[in-house]
Amino acid sequence: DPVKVGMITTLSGGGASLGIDSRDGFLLAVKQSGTKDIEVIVEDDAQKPDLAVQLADKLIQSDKVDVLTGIVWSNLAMAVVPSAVAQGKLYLSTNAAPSQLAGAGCNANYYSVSYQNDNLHEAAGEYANTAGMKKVFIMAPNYPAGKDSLAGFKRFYKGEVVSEIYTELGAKDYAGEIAQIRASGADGVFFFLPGGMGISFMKQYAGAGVDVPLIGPAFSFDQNILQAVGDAALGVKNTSTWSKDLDNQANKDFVAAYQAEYNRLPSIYAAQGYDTANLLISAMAKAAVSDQAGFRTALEAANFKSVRGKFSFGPNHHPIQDIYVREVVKEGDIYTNKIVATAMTDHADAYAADCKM
Amino acid sequence: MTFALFTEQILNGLQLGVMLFLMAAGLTLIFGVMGLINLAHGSLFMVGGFVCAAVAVWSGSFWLGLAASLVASAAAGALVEIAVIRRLYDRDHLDQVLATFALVLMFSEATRFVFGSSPLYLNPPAMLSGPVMLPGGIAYPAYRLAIIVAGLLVAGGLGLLINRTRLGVRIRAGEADREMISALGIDIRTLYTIVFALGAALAGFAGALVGAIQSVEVGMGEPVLILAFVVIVIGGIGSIRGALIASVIVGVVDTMGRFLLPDLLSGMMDAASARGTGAAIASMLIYVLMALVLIVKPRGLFPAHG
Amino acid sequence: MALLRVRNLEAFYGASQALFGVDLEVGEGEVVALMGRNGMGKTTTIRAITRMLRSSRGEVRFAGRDLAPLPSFRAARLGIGLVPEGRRCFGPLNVRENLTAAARPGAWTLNRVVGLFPRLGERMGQQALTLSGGEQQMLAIGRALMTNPRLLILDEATEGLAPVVRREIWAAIGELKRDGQSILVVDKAFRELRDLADRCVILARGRSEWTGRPGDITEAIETSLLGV
Amino acid sequence: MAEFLNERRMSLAIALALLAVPLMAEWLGNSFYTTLATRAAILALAGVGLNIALGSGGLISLGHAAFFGIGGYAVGIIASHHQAYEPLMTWPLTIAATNQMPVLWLVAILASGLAALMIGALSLRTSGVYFIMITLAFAQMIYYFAVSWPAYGGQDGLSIYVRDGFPGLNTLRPLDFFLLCYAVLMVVLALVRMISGARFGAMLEAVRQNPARVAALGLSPFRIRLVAFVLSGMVTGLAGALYADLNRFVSPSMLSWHMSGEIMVFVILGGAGRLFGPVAGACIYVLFEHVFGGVSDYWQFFLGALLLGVVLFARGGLIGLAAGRARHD
Amino acid sequence: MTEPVLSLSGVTRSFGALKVSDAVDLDLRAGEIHALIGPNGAGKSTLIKLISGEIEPDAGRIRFAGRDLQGLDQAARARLGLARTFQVSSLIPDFSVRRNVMLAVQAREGSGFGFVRQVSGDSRLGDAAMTALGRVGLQDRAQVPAAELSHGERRLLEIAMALALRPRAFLMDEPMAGLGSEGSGALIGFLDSLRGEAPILLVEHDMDAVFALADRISVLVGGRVIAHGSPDDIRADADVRAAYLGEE
Ligand SMILES: Nc1ncnc2c1ncn2[C@@H]1O[C@H](COP(=O)(O)OP(=O)(O)OP(=O)(O)O)[C@@H](O)[C@H]1O
Ligand SMILES: Nc1ncnc2c1ncn2[C@@H]1O[C@H](COP(=O)(O)OP(=O)(O)OP(=O)(O)O)[C@@H](O)[C@H]1O
Ligand SMILES: [Mg+2]
Ligand SMILES: [Mg+2]
Repeated sequence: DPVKVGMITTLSGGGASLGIDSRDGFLLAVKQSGTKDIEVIVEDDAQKPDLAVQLADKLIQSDKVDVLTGIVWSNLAMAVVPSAVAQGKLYLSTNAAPSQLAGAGCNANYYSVSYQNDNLHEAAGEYANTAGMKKVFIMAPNYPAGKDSLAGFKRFYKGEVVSEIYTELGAKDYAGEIAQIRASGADGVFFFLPGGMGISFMKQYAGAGVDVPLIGPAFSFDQNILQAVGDAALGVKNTSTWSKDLDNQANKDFVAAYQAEYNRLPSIYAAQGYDTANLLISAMAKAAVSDQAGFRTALEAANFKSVRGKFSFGPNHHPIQDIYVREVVKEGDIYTNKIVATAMTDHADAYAADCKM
Repeated sequence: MTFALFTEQILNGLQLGVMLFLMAAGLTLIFGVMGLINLAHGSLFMVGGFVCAAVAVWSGSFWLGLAASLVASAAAGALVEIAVIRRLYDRDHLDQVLATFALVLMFSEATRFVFGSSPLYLNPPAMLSGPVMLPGGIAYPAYRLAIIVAGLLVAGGLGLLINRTRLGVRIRAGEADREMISALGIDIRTLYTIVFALGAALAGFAGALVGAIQSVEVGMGEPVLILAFVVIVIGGIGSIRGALIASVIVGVVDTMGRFLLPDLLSGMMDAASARGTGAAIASMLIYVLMALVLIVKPRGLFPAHG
Repeated sequence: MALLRVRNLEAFYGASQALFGVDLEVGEGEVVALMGRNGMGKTTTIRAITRMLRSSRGEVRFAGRDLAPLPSFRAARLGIGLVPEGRRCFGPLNVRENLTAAARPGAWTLNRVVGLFPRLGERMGQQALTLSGGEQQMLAIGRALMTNPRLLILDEATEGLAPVVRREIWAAIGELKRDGQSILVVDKAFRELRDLADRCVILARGRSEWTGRPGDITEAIETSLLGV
Repeated sequence: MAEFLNERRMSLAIALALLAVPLMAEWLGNSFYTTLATRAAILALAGVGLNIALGSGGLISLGHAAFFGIGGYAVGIIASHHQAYEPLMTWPLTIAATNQMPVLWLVAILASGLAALMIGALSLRTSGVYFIMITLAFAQMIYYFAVSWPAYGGQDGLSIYVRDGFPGLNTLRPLDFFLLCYAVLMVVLALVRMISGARFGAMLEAVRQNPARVAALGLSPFRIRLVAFVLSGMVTGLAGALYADLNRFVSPSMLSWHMSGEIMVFVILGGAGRLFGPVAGACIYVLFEHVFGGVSDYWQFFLGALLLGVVLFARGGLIGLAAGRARHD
Repeated sequence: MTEPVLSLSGVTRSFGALKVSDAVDLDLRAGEIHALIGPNGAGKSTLIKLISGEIEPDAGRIRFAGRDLQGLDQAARARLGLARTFQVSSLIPDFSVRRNVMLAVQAREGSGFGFVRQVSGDSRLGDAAMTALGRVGLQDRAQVPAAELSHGERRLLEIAMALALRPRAFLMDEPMAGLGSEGSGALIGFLDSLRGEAPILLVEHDMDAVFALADRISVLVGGRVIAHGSPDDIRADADVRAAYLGEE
């Protein structure tokens, strides 16, 4: 029988490009599969948690969907996911995977098809070791994901943290922080500043003439963002589970098909959306969605061709996968990323042990 | 902490203050003269940012963008004044708040419609990119320095305009009794349109200047608007001088608070929670400052009348 | 031809009608007194002439121009100088700024106004809202003169003034009359008006009930129309 | 027309319509409309709160989101403790958390009342435009505090996994929860009506029109306004508490200035100073959002246009438009 | 002799360099009308503001009803029984005439904070209001909104509100201002009858009224009391003629 999917994602506001990519990746996979058995209802949460909650209510109560997906931001996920899974709906995450849902708060109906939030930061910490950084300056916005990111970085980083700064969420002006970096004597800077924050930071950083190398998670190095940052981003390293130059057939096909369909390069959000849809389709082939236990087993098997190459779920329904280091380069007129190293292989997350499913 | 770091942070505070002044000056002028509270002032800031970014990208020249943003925001201001604001002068503040809130919604959505949801980015002009060396071995971004200078010049010019010119006297007379100045032969309608456009141009100017160091996006004016309110409350409504002094105080207190508080607190609690708590308190600091000013001087530091 | 000519003027506050037909003329160099009891429509007539009150009907011509379609600032620029009821000085402005805000070139200059009211000269830098009532009244007259009007309109210009000052102001108005200034004056001071005015128009219930020379006002008219 | 559509009849019609929608929806088996009606009732309550300060007292508070959010957070925080089986405090005495709405409401009302007392005491020293800006700024201060205070979720907000309970009701059922919110709304409306007809209401109305006169009569406008402001904050705080349970989630967005603006919009769309104005306004708002939000991404543009139209051409809001001018004799 | 109801001693107030009240001594006794006259800018209104509490003196004492007023705000002074009428009428415009006076009755009872009992059903408030309106002859206009009253009627309503407060003293700043001769004639008659109720400190430029009403007159010039006495004394005083009345 057909599966009704409710996709709540961000299609307007500053973070719209992330949601648009997630949606387009997801819909591309559905289209490629040719199945008539999936009906996707897409709703825009405008990156507002209360709006997301209302949309979830509507999708569950009025549209009576089976599966929810699509949320980009952790705080929106925390607003929607716990009550959705408590009502017996499946939730497949295309992006956000906060630690609360990976450890004690894990749920049989909840699957992260992206990464556990800390993963990329952990990989950055590991990479800082390999790159020989002895003293780093680390900063993130003052909100739970920001705290997790610095904790994740420190979990694997072995050198000295000379300064740890929490900036205001949504801040656009980093003059103060840059002054502190300049004065700190660090030989590396780790920053987690998603969205517009990262762009403002990198531009101002370049303008201030400080030359300490930067490293961060993939979020600030999206295809769209890089064009806006321009030269200021060149040479900056970032950690990611995916890159368009990843060498496997599924990925090559995906990149080509995505470009053909939408006339732009895919981003990590598109890749994860694409994988999520393929996971769902793979499970539908094995069980009916009404058969909850069977459907869950089918999902856990993760028997689909991931654009990330190998992909499997840990016991807490979070992925086990490789994490890469990319560098920002210029190809012709386009700023883009190139894989330069593998930071971690078969990496799981730090919370699985606490999950009693 | 080094002297250079401290000085750099003070300059950062000053730059933030100057920026706030450009917003607050327009707001306080419009309020002072027309008795109008204009929530849509932030939208004019946004218009300035967007037009500057769009024209700069199209023409390749920041300066052309800056000029265009001045023209566009002044024109948008004049248009809004003629179409809507004019009907609000004799209304109470509630109607003004609501009508201009409605304008905020409309401006935001219209901008989203025209420019899309993604932020635009604008780079400072080449001649001002990179740092300059100041005496004492302090490297400071040239563009930020330019903002400080430009803001102070505008402040001086505005003060002269209001206090020393006949236009300024008429503006203030209209503020006191609109019907009467009109009965004495002054075309108050046109005068108001001019003042409103002038305030809008100041906001647009600020938006364009800031756009080049931050991103230009829908809703960018609102946080600045609210900070400008704080500035006006501290400085005293209708006073350009009050707005300038309060802007600088707010800019410096905000910057230094964010910079120093986490360190100060780490003497009292463990480092990690000191960072979080320090940042939390720093973000409230200027509001606390405002509350203190209110307790001591309910009409602000430099009340314009009486 | 009359400088100001009002025919069959009607005026409204919202739905309620305040004037029902006022006729009035002021010739060049003439002083006309507009009289009547409280609430009979004197101020309303003046507000309609100066176009501060725009909901009105009937003919208002000044120097041959129809004022009806004009906004108040245009009427003022044709040469109408108003000293309004309640003074309405620009409170936050100082005395000098009050006088110059709307000044237009002509015979009346700052110096000449200070010559008329020396008290204002002493208070040049003081904010108008801190002036006493009498000082404000002088300021309001000075302010109107500074626009060099062809017609000066005074609405209750001596209200709330000390007897000496009142006398000074009447003297000043007399001086203006001798200089050939056209004046339309509203006041409660019946005796002074009678000495000054060339002609009187008496309003009752929003209508001009009686027009004539002050000497012709009979005791019957006084009791029935003026309540003296 | 005006005779038929007098204010009292309109109020009754609005109250009945709001009740009828969820009953119909349940009958048709689409409980989403029940949720929408619940949302309308709760937002109306927030507006009723603001209307005490704004409509009756002339206090243009652009910071009522503060009370709405504080009410919400009171519920969210206690619920999060209850979920984690942590006591609210352990010293000097142990207070266990609860999930019973009556207790939560009381806490929400007290907390928002206290906040209103402090904000009011400071901001009522001023008036007019200062008051608008200061209430806005204080709300913004609380907003930033909520965003950056790490203990209770910061920017991410707090989830209430299971809706809090009310004795004798199954609040998880949309209709039960609706009826509860509706009953609260009606009780508060009755109280507001009583107060506005009493001496305090007369005095507040007088203070709005001419504070100097009231002071000269020997009564302190400050105190009268402060009491009104606190009452107003309490009612809006209660609405926040219900809203938290409706969404099973609280976040700083409840405290944002857009929220303040929207609460004000409910009051104005319906008609400021009218008992049922905020109810009408909130219903229109929710309806508008539901209908146009689905059709256009830019629905807020049309909301803005509607609001502008009401402000410029329909003073007295939609109730005023239909029922004519309010009188105080 | 009993203590005066209101007494000022050495009251001084400056604005910047300008001494607007200069060591003013003044008193108001039971049953009298005490007129305060003086040129424009002499400081009469300032004195009224100092007494009513709108502004504070720099030095000097103000005693009223046996207590020192220092530190009490306007509302507190009003509660003690100081009723001020405003030079520009100050009413609750949307309230009917009757509701305006009911408000004053309510204020006299000190009850701003009744939350339950409905005002409209409170006949005691209504009756007290109608009594006060009856005394000034406004009972026929009771249902009219205050905004629609004529100038003269507003003045009367002001006085009715003051009456409803049952004050121990009236402070009146130019009550005749703007009234025609007819209106002021009527008001003079009324104030005359009021003096038995509570004494009046009357600031007025209308000399007909002052000489018709006042038991005593104080003349203020440049913030100082330059003369004080019965109407006849004042009329004859050469200084007063020069500074204020002018030559007849
Ligand atoms: N703003 C207003 N709204 C409604 N009615 C008004 C308004 N102003 C004046 N009126 C009414 O218009 C009529 C004429 O008033 P107007 O002020 O012209 O009288 P006036 O002759 O100048 O009286 P006064 O001698 O008291 O100044 C009065 O009945 C008055 O009540
Ligand atoms: N706030 C102030 N600042 C400066 N000067 C002031 C202030 N208030 C009043 N004055 C001055 O004090 C003097 C007395 O003013 P006041 O209003 O008491 O006079 P008055 O006797 O009531 O005069 P009038 O009869 O004209 O109403 C005036 O010269 C006035 O300019
Ligand atoms: Mg008049
Ligand atoms: Mg006076």
